[in-house]
Amino acid sequence: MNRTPSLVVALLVAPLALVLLWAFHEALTQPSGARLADLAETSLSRTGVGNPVTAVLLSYRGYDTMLELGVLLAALLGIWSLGRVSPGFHPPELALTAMVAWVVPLLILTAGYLLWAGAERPGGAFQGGALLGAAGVILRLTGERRLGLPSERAQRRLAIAGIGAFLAVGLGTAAAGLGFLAYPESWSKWLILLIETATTLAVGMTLAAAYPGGPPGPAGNERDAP
Amino acid sequence: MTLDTLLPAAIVFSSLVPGLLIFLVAEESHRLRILLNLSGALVKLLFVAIMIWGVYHDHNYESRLTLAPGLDLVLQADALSVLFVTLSTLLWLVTTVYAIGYLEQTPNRSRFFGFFSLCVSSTVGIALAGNLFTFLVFYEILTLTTYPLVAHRGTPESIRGARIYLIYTLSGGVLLLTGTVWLHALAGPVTFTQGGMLGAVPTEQHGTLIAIFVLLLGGLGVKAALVPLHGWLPESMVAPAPVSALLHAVAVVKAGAFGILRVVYDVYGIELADALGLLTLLGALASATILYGSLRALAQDGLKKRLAYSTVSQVSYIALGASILGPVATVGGVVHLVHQGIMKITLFFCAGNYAETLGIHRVSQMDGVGRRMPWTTLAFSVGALGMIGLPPIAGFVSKWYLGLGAVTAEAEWVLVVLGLSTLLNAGYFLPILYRAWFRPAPEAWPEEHIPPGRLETMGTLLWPPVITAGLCLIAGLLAEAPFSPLEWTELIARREYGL
Amino acid sequence: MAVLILVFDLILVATLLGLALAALTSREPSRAATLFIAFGIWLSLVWARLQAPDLALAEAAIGAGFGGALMLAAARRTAHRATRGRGDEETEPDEAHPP
Amino acid sequence: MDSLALAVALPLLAALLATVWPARATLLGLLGALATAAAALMVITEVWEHGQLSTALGGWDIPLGIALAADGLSAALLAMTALVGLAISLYAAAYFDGRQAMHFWPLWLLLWTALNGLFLAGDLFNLYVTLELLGLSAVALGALGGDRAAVAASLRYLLVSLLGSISYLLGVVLLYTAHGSLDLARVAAALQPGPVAAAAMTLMIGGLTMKAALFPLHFWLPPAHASAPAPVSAALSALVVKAAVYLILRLWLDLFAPLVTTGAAMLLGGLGAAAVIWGSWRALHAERLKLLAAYSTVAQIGYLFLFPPLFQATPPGPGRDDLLAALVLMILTHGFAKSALFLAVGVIQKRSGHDRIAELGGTAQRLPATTFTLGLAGIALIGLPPSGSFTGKWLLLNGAFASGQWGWILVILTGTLMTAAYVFRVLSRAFNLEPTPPGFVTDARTELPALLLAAIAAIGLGLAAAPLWPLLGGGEDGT
Amino acid sequence: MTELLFGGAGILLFAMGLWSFLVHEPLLRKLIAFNVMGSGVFHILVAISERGALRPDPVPHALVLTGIVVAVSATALALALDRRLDDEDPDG
Repeated sequence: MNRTPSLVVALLVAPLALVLLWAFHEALTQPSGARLADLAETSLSRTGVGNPVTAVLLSYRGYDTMLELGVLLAALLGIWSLGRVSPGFHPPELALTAMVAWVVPLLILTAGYLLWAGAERPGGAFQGGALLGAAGVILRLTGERRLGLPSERAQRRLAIAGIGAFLAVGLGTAAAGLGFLAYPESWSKWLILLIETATTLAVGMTLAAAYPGGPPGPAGNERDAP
Repeated sequence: MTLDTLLPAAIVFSSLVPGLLIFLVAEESHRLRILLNLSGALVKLLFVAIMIWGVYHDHNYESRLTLAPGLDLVLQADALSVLFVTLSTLLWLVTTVYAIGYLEQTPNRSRFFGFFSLCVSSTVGIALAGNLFTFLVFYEILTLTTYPLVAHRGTPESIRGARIYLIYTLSGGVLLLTGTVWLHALAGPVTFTQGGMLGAVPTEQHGTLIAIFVLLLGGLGVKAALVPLHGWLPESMVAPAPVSALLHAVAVVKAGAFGILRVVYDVYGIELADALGLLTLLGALASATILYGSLRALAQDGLKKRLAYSTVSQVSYIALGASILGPVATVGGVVHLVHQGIMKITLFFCAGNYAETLGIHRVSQMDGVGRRMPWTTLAFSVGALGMIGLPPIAGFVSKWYLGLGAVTAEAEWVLVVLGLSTLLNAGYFLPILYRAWFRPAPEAWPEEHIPPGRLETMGTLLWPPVITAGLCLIAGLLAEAPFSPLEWTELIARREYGL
Repeated sequence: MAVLILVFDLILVATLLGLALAALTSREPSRAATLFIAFGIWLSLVWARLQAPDLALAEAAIGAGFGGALMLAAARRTAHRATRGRGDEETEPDEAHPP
Repeated sequence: MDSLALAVALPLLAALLATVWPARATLLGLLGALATAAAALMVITEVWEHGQLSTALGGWDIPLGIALAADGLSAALLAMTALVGLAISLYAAAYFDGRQAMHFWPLWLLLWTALNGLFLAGDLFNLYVTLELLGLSAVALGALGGDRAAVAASLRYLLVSLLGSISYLLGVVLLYTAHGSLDLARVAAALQPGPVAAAAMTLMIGGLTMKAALFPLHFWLPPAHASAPAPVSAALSALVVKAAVYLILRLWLDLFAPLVTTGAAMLLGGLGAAAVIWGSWRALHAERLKLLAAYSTVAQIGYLFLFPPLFQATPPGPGRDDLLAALVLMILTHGFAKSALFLAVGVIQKRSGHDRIAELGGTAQRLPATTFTLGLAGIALIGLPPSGSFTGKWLLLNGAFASGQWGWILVILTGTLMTAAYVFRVLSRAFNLEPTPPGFVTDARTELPALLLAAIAAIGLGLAAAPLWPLLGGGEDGT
Repeated sequence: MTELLFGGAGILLFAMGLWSFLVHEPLLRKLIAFNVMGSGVFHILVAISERGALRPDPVPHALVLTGIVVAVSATALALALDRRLDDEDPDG
């Protein structure tokens, strides 16, 4: 790695950074006021959830989140399509295997809490899903070949659970004449909770399955080093 | 959607539809293919007859399709277009019969006849084009549909010839495109109007008009085989005889010449063209081509190569006619469009017969062929003598009017060119006739495919040249009859000059 | 009081940029991955300071956590492959990936 | 007014079903393709009647919620995507065997969702998400080929795509910081010339030119498009690259119109011209058909970037409407022609095991329908009549003459001749001494979709392009 | 004032990431660079949403969350592709 290209690139990137800083400074001085903050706050009561971030994620910009789950699904399908993968070769440390016994249930419990809390206090589907995924990764590190993941059929159903729930609710409200993803005010809390639960499971399973890579099929029962 | 708006489009589709159907016809079902071919040709002939009758009575036909605001695909019938349409329809029928005989037991006939019909559709489209844009569209489609025919045989030479053909015609196409767009940007949609439509262009734009004319001439000159741009014609003689006959004697070459007539008469208008000095440029180029073509023809031993160079020189008569001011020269030039067509197609048919029946490809092998194939050689003689300009064959009529037109326009140098080229024509045609009739036949012909039976060769190969030779005689003898090519050309000249 | 917060913020930002620079410039893959995880966690700390608890959690769990785990696994695999494949090669396997 | 949401929801639904029931992926895929095409048709007819459409999703009006918007431009591209997508689906149903089909269909339908989502999006951040979904599913599909070259090329494509998206996102963030809204129309209203707008424009259009493979940033396209399976390359070249070009056009017309300096337009034009020459030159020397087609894409994208300088120079009015319609016409024609070309090359590759141009003779002779498709697609790529790109090139030349910018004329002409050179280099292989094939069509299920697409490009778009002008709202607002 | 400080840090992160992305060859370093750039942009979003005493603007927060998930899935796919390349010929 000779020095010259990195210097040249640095000389190019530095002025770009300065320009961006200047533009950012200008942007801050523009009279955009509190941007969308006040608007989001005032209509929070009509979304049926207390946590504004969850309201934006699930209600105001639900379509964005649906497509984002699509991105996650595309990544997972891409990883699955790449075919069989040679397993990693590093023996699990003793402390890790001992720790698994209580860390995994704790992770699952916290994930459940985050999911439930997401409506009113900081938390939410993605954070919960991440913890579930983390539980899977830890299992994988301690040699559990199939990361505690269910059969292929179940994995495929779980993978599309989140986006499926979104789509079902969306098409349902559209069919009911309200407009795509326009939750009726009285139901919106439960609809959001339904979607969030499905999303948590989907994100958890997707992240766990994406970690080792390889197709969703049963990875045989040989119990080798992770 | 009355007959008036449907007829021009119907003429184009009457060969387009059978063409596309023929592509789908399986290789071995000959009867269906022949049926499609001939039915298409006859239907087109019928439509053309109706149109001739209509145009004669000042009835105007127009099919219009708007591609974009200000860009219309227009097919309309005026006297000049009807002349070219009749010529190509008639000769397409004759050539189809000839091609069916010529291509017996050869591969890829569905592909051949499919593209053959598409070719004629584009030629007819060129003839009926109502504005320069439509002319350009069909002009380019003609290039596309002729390429597979030139490369039909698949031998390395034919692919090479086709490639050279493509390089010339596509480059020409690009020049024509640029000129047309420039003119369109300058003077709006360029519709063909009798007497020219560029009168209104302000004088300071005249420099651009000259530049545009050079571009247009470059594009059209490729297909009209004007001197520097004629290289592709001798090279594409590798194509099968029907292709050389119809395309390189009638369709493609005439498309270029027809384009020059349209541009000079119906875009620039003869007075503006003369004022800008374009006619002298065109005249010089035409004369150079006439002499150069004839000179090169002298030295060619290959029969088809010699005919090719003769075509190069003969087509420029039309350009020469257009470059001389005055209705008489116009009549000479335009009528030569028809006469040269029927004469040259006869010569190519006969060349094809010699090659197909006796395996003769070179002039030196032509000794005593008159006795072995009397009818074909007779037709060949009619065509050759017509080319030289001997009365009563059609060629004489057009040279006569050209000369007369030159005299009335005080362009005596044209007489010199005509005289010289007549001598040169004699120079390269008479030796062939002398060999064919007066030299003793060799013991064995190079490759006698078809033994002498009741007819000297297959019926489908023999009758077409005889028919077209007959046409040359009739066009010459009955020049003054109504609906003859000469009469019709005088009608064109009268309308063009507004007499 | 405000000055104290400013100093605190400056420390936060300085450490953040330092960690990022370290992660980007370290040549050895495992070291880079670990530093990247540290950077992720520090970033979630900064976001907690900026009153964005949801994001702090998400960045810690997904960005630093899961992304870091992937990076670590990949780093260990490249390191493993480097030692098994070409002993003499410099620490970084030069994959042919022009930018 | 729900047809907009349906156009995105239906392919997504089909993708999910295909993921859950892999055994019946092909059937679900075809049904999904039909449903999506129908939804797209509904949108187009509505746009044809009412001009512009927009629905606020989730029941929240902008600026809080996200709006889907459809005008003439997005309707035209939606129509192209529907038709090309339908043909690719029919072709893929016959092209892929069981195992590969299982992986192909969900990803292909996700790609289609992203395309429809992108053409209908009216929100800047939503565009970022659709761009990412498009990028990821395109990369995953590209790697479906399985061999080393395909995976390496897809990885490089992913990296470039990510760099482009993150640069786009930073531009969006700057705009949000300054103007407090993510909706395209609102930001456009609030935008004034200044450092913020200039920086945002450079970042966003710069990122998108990376994804649209404009000349210096095109290196990732040829290997990625050449190594992917045929239907995937068709989708990549005809649709995915076009989405980036569409987005640049959308941002250019709706957001940054007042800001664009002639300098920036000239730069894009210059890069486009370089792309035309460079792409055609490399296509001329490619040994493999798919590489030739990929380089041809680079060249044809170059043509599209010749329009900005002419746009700048022509005042709003009929002249500019013609230019916009010509640009859309060339985008559509290239979409149809290139997808037909790749599908035809797929048939040749499947039947003869290779796509090396030198040894093409035998197969080209034995597959008349495919060779005919190559011919028609070639005509549309060169821009010979009666193809749509001929009318497009005519109007482009007309614009160049009218605005007196002579340089582009030379580029267009050389480009046309070079394109003709590499197209006929392939077509001349079809004439050799092989035995004549029994019939015109050998395998209907793969050859007919390709032939149909090529016919639309070479004849349909040429003759039936007139409705494009009213669709694009020529005259009143000139968007 | 804090918006400019933290926002500026975000832009610096973006610039550093861009530099590393363009300069370094190995995929892992490119991915780290990409993630740092992403984090930089998200950091700007978080910085501008902070409103002192009032509750911060939730919309950028949602954008950041979506962004993080998208960045992770892209990284996962990139690493899976790279792993497939390694398995193709183990000695690299």
